[in-house]
Amino acid sequence: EKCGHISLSAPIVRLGDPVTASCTVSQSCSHLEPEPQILWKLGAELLQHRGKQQTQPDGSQQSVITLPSLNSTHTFLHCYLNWSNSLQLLDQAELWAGHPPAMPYNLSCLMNLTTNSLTCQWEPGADTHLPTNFTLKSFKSRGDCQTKEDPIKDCVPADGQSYCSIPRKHLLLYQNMVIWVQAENALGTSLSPQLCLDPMDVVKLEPPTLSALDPNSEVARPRPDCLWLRWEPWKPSFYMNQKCELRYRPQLGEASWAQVGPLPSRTTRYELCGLRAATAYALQMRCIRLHLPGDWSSWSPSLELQTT
Amino acid sequence: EKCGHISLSAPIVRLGDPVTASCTVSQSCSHLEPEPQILWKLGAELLQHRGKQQTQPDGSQQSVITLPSLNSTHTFLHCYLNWSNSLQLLDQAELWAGHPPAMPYNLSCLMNLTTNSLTCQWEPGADTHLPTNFTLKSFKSRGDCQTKEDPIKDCVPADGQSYCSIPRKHLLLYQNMVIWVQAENALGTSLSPQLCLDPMDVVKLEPPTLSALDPNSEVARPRPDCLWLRWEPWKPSFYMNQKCELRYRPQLGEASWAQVGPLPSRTTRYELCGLRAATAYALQMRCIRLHLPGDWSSWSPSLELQTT
Amino acid sequence: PPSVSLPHSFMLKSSEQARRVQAEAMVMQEKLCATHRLCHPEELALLGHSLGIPWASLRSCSSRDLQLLGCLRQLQAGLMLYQGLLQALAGISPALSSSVDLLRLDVADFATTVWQQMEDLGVAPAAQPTLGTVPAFTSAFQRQAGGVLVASHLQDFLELALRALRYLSRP
Repeated sequence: EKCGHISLSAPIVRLGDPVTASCTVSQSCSHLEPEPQILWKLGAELLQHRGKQQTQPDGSQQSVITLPSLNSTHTFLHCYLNWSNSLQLLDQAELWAGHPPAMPYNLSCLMNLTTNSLTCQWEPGADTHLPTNFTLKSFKSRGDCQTKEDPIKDCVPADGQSYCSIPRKHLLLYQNMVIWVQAENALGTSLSPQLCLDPMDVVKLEPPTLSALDPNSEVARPRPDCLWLRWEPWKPSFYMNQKCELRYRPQLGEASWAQVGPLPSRTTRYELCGLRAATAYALQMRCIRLHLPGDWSSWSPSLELQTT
Repeated sequence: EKCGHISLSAPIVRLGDPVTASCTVSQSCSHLEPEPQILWKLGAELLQHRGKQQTQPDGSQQSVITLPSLNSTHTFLHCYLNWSNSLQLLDQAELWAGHPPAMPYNLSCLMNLTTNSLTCQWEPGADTHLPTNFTLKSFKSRGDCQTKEDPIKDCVPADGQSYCSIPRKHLLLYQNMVIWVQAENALGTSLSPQLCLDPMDVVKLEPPTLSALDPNSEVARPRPDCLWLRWEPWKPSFYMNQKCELRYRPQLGEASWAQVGPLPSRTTRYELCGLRAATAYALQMRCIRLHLPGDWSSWSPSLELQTT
Repeated sequence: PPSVSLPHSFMLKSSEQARRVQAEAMVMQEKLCATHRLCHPEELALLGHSLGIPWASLRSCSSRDLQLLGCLRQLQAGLMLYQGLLQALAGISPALSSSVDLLRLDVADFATTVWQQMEDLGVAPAAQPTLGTVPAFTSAFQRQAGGVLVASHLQDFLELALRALRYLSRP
């Protein structure tokens, strides 16, 4: 039989809400004291004369206390017995206060063609001060996502992280799926707005690879205002029809970029003319999926070439 | 029923040893050919006229071949049927050649007081060219390791590594244990010499922490040829009685170290005198377990102090 | 038995072992204070009494009335008792479990050291004492409060043991 036992109206409440607690001290522990007195501490603070103490039918002593407004997010409530002039701790309870989860927002996803997984990230919203679990939920769908087909296994991010990767085996490529984030803690649950997307429409496309061509092997007498180069798309996206843009500018000075496009996503020989002779140029390229949804890749690292 | 099937005298042999193989071609596959001819390839090399071919009682064709000396550590033996003038591959077998494991040597162990695990490392010996498993084996013992008490769970190192850590829960501290390494591959097993040690006698001791004392708070008129410092042992080894040595030398120039010792392992105030005035000194300290077996810690990082 | 004396190596090793266990018990107590705000063992006397937490005596080790064999037996039996108590604290709380496990292993190893020394001296009782009956802690708070009491009393127990070992080590 427990010497002392605290029971709470709720161990977790909203910040500022009241908490009611009772501490019951068994007769086996209180009988040594003629007039057993139960005392309460919240954190380190002794709560003077705040508990209503009564003897229960079974002879045990019970003190009931109400904390009008719990303002610290995590604290301890201690129940003491004044026992031959020494405070004896009989039980303690952990109290949490916080907020129900805010609605996660800014949910966005990218399909990684190297790992073949769909990584989604989101903003968790304001801190709830409580342990809050985020889960990336999704189900396969069709058309414009009005119908729910097979559910997809929940994706649980590592502790404290706001992104999660759905592995290839759970994805149905080239079909729409519905994705959202659920946030849950002891005070409630909230859902982010839903996304309706085909993983292949949110591919994280990497830029193509630019490489120089030896002018002499290209033409007999290379023109001083031209450069020869070739490029090919990022290997994992070879099968995707893409269009690209080339931009270039002298390396020195602050000239703005000149741009050429649309260009095919691969060519073994490209001649860029109209340039200044004997000048070092920086060239960059980016690509985007053709005819189908997708985002531009970032610009490639600069290829530095010198006109003759 | 298999079209063709190779069986080997042994898939793994010592480097340079012979290998005998037979290839049996079922009638269902060979009957299309009036005179079915079985051919062998070792790696990419066609073995001309090396197999003795016979018709078996059940009508199948069998060719037996002996490779006098297998000299590559890993190769493939292919069995072909010459089928209407095209070589048809019916079966292939992987052949390995190598050496039985050499005896692991230079086994040594260190007890880590932070992780509380015993890490042992060894030299694996010459490459056997074969998948070889190393296992750190041990058992609890007493006295001078003549008796075998409880066995300890095998410690299997990560692939390719020559060290393994026995976790605390498998260790019996302050008692001797017997430790050795077993190397095993398809061609045999070999054992390292055994060690008999108490984990606490092979502690990896870290150096103490040296810190400066403010001369003015120590003495009214600090002598120009003295420095004041204090030190305390490495925290995880607090409970170990240790003795220490202090060494010091001017930071500039190539003076050799002067040394003081033995010193207690902790002191709140130490006065080092007989130094040159107005000189920057580098001080280092190391410690060793007192009265019980152990190795010197490395020297601590330098504490740089300036005489006035 | 003829006058029995303890080998010097046993004195050195068991003293170091006692200090090691003492240091770990202190770490456990500090963690219980930091994590669960249970920082005053004196406030838990009544609870300890109501839980029926047994305490080990080292009466034969007190310098006033030191009996070597009795002291060894009480030291070994006490260590077994604390090993049992620490085992009963399993699941005390995630923050504490590694400390309690390490402490339990070190207490068990120290008990083995003492027991093997008694065997080597030929004074070990026929059967090794068992872990003994220990209270069943029925709540996280009881385990944590019990942990404070066990850690605190184990340090006092080892202080007495160290004093006896120092006393026995005198030439």
